[in-house]
Amino acid sequence: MILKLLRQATPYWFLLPGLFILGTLLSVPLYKVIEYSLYDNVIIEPDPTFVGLQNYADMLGDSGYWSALFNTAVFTIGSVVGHLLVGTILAMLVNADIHPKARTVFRSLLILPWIFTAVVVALNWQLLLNPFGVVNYALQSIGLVSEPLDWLGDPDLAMWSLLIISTWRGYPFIMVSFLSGLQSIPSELYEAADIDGANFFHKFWHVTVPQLKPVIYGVALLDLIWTFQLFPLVWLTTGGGPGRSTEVLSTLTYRLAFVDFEFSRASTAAVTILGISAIFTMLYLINESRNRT
Amino acid sequence: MSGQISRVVVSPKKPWLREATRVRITRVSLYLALILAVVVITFPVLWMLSVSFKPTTDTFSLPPQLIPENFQLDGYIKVLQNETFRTFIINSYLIGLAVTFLSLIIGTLAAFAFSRYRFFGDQAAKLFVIATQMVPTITLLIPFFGVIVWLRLYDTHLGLIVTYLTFGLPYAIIMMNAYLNTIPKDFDEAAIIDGCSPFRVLFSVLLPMATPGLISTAVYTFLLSWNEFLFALALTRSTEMRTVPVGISMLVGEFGLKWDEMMAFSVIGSVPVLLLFMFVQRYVVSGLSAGGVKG
Amino acid sequence: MSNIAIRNLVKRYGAIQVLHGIDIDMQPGQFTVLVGPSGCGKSTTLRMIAGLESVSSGEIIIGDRVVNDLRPKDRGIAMVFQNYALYPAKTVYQNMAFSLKLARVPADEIDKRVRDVADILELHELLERKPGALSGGQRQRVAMGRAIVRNPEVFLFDEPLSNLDAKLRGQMRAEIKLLHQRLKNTIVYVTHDQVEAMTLADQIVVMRGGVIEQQGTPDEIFHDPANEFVAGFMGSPPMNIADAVVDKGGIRMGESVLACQIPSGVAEGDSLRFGMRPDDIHLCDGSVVPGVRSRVIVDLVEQLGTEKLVHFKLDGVPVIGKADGRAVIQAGDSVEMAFDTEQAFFFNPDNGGRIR
Amino acid sequence: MKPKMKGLVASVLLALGSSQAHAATQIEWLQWFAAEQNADFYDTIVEEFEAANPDITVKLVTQPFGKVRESIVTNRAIGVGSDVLGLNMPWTSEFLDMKILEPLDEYLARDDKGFEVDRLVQAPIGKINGSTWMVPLNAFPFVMHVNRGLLQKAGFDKAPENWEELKSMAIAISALEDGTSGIGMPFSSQPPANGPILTFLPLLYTAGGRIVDGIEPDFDNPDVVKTLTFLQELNAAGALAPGAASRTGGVDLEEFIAGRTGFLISPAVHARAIVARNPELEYELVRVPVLNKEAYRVHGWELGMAADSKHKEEAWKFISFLMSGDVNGRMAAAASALPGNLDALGEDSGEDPIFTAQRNILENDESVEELRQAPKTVASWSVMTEEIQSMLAGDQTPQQAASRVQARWLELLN
Repeated sequence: MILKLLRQATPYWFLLPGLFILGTLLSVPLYKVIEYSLYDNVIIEPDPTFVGLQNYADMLGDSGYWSALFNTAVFTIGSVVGHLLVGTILAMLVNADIHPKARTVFRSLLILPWIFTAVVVALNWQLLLNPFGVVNYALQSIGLVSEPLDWLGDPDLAMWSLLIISTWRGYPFIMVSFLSGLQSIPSELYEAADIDGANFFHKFWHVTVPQLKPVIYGVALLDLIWTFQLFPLVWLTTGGGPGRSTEVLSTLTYRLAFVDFEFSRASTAAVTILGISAIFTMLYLINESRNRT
Repeated sequence: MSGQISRVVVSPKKPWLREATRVRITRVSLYLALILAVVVITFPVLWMLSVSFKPTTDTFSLPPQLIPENFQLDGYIKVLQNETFRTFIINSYLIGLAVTFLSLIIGTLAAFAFSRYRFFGDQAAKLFVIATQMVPTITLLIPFFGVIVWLRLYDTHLGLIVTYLTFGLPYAIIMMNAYLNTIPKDFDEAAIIDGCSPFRVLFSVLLPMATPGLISTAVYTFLLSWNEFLFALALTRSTEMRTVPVGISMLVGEFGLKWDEMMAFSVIGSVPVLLLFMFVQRYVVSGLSAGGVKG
Repeated sequence: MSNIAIRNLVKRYGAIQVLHGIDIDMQPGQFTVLVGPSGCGKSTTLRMIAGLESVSSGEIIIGDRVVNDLRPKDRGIAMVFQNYALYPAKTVYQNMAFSLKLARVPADEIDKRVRDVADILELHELLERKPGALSGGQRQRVAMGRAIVRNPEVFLFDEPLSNLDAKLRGQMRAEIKLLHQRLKNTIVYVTHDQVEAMTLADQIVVMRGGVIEQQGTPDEIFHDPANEFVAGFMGSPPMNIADAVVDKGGIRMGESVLACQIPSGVAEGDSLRFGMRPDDIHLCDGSVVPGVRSRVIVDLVEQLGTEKLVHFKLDGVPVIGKADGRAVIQAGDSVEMAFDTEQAFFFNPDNGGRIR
Repeated sequence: MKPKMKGLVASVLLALGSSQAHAATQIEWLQWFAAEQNADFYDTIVEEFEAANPDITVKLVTQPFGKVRESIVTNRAIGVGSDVLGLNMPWTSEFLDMKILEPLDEYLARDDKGFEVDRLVQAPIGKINGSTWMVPLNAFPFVMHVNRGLLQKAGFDKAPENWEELKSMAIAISALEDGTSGIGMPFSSQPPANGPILTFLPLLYTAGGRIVDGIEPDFDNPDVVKTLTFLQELNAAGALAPGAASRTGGVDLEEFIAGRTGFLISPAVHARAIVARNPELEYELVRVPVLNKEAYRVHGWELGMAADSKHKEEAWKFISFLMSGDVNGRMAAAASALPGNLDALGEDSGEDPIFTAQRNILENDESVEELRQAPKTVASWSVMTEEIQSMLAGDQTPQQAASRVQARWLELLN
């Protein structure tokens, strides 16, 4: 009987180290953030006042919040689609049957966007996209544009520029994850598809995607959650501007916390990010458990 | 026989190219696509390299120079001669490798539990793991900082290691869980019959098959700690404890930016990462490559 | 070598019960085959013996120990899987040596045993290869070798031949039988193929829906089935079974009446199920054939070589009979078939039970 | 020796030492100054101080400029704040609201300090809420840097002295060739998004305008509107470098150094970088062109003390040391700035026209610093940036921009 109980405890032992680390270090901060959102003047005052849901009411009445939410949706969906699209295509390409040395070189070169810290990425793109930068110079030389475009300063272009930068920066993560996933697909499936007369796209849709599904869902979920609150890249590239045209929830949160020193309102915004992310996650878990049974 | 089965008629169309030619064309177009992708994608990196090799004045010259006219190594010399920068690079690698190693072990253990066992609270545990990623780190910074100080880990390498562990673990768990799920349970059972403890099943039998998953997790966790700036700055105060991103940010001053040094520093710091990746990616090959099971 | 006893074994997954209390006895050295359609609980039973599934209630005894709470490695068993489950990263040698290494057997002993087994299975050429470089039959042999090196009390086989082609399957079947004669271990073998069951088993356990339908020697199972299910499941082509009504001096199906010995306990006018194996329905082609004759129109003839299967209808009911391989017969012929009703079986139409 | 080893050895020595002698008190100095210049110089200064005060050790905590403001707040909240703080004047009113700073009046009244209070640059020590909160480590006036080469090409032989001249010359320079512009206006939202205080405020002050009345925002006044209108005219006339809405202060400086803009309004400290990095530039430093008042915005690096410091005496000793004539002079020189302690200002030999020009401005013009009292300063200049972007994009008039800034600034205060 004791043996049996011990054996039933097995999975908990395996989980213990991970949950212990996450639990000790993050459960208090997570709780604190939620608590802060119910108070006024936290951090800056020793005795903050409890205000209940007032911060939430204020935030929901703030048009700045809603426009940030809208921008976040655009940025997140655009980025995740970009990451998935470019990441998948490149994962397929570098997984193709080419010379192994060439494959190593291609794979390594294609993760380059990932290995530089966000400050450098942001500053470098500012140089590239500057009105006198090399991108405008190239576009003018080949006659695509007549006047230099202010990629990061024109409200109509800034979000698109940001999406390009975000895609550039984020696809290697997807590529590397999928590259690993692709290895678990038995080659027989492709052979069978070949015999059935499938072309490249058929094979992609009917073999690769279904087989990769567990990896795709997990990775896409995390990418979604991270992009949803992606901060350094946006903040360091456009700072939410021009105006507030690229202001997303994470930059709004930062602005509230460290520009305005309104930690309560920042926490409130953060909790809404938590809530929305939790919905994505629930959907993922429901889908996962449905697939399992 | 009652009904008539309609036959799929495959028209014996004559292939317009010989098979060998077709294969060659596919291969060439594959290479062309890859080269095109690499050129487009690495262009910004080339520009960084270019900036690192020229005086800052030329960075802003018109027309832009991709190939430096006044080629110089000043940035590199300054960075290499700077003892502090070397400390930053060593710290970054130490912390990155420690985080990678620990995430792989701890993350894989948890992933194994999620992948191979149904137990009370498994969905809740998974939700918690992912939930830790849902709050913007900026807002977590202050309370997290408090916890680190309380644990007496402020201004230590260990403090940064556990910090990045908390950021990296969820991906490690999710990725390894998904990867382990692709390995048939027959292997576990065979190993159990062979006398493996669950621990042994995981480490001797499943992990060798999961190398690709391990590598993408390793790459992710390493780069996470390699690139992180916010906590690296907040949780350390001594120069000896700091990492490359903090060092780079120091070059962004109140009154200007040391472009050549910054780019040189980024390049120097990143070259070993690239070599490391080149080395490990050879193992991103099919772990299940035929033979383990008959599908 | 151990006996295995299973006592009132029950398996539940939540509210769903998949094994409803089964009892099996296996003698030391006996070759027992669990057979039945998919979902009958045979694999679950095997996996419970192996310790891969927990026991909901009941007992499993190997030797003289109740093994319910023992870990698989402590049960003195070895198992061969349907998918072989060879460790792809290890060589054949390492695959076979793995369990011994885990049991801390000294290295020279391991080497000796692996090489001995490799000799038995003719694997020595392949020892340094990885599973990816083996053919299907070779993988199957390595999987068996991995089990044999452990020299277990009990071998468990989970549909080991189902992934092989027909020819290889026949060959491996013989190898397993020879191996058993040589090693004399107790074997529990799960299959859905009744030919494997008949050829390999000392004892067959026929299962359906989580209960045992019949347990006995192949002869008993084939010639004295306990019920309609067992009768229908064992034998190829399957037994012809149809609804019938007891008539004077025989049974009546539709308009046709077959004279036969009516079992005691049924009265004229009772409904029952009437069954005859194709082997007992034979073409009348001049030679002396026992049985009641009936003229039928042939629907289809299947040439098997030494014999032919003759498909026809008896008052609308499809029936399979047999003819000699050299008999001249084709679809559309009107022929006389002889029904050896001495060999007929009668079943209760309500519960399928045998009426003797 | 590797730095790590050095640290280890040092801490072992420290441990040995402390077991024998009495433990030295450690104070921390959080600043960004050491990141701006050669960090070794700051180590030397600290070593000098420790040699003179063996019972005190100073730990330099260096952060990039962009992070210091939030670190001061964060560290204080966690209870790991530093004792001596490097300060930027615009942060003052926020820090006072949070009670981060220690009033310095009592310390300044003592006799044992190494400097005279009335010889300090006065703006930073002006009282707020009845106290002095910081002392000036150094000071730099905002000036205009001029590319004389471009100016001559455009047909002018002297730098602009008033707005009209600035405008016509900037237009002429922009018209010269592709890629040259009259003047840059760095109004990027990218942090710190402080373009308005770099360029707009210095111009406003020469019109005699202000943006704060006492401690209240006062942005929608006629002087502000006049100055905004001037920016809009420059923009409409094509005198501005393109891409103002994405132009950062850094790019503004670099393009000037690269010889692509005629004028740059920025702190005088940039002079050294400009001359050093592009010696071929025909460079001149002048006062910001004047509308009707010769005034300049003064900026600098300040020092303050944390209210929750446990070692205030030691901290003050260190501040006093940094402010003393000799040390202060060397520190100012290292930062290419003017010293906060005017006793450290050497004689003008007249050999360096850049220095002479700065000194001239410092001595003759009115210095203005109003960001110390301005409430929610950092958030307010983000608002200014956004509204000026919108004005330059043609979406609103200068009057509308001024009113919007005023309204949003007041909103921030609630």
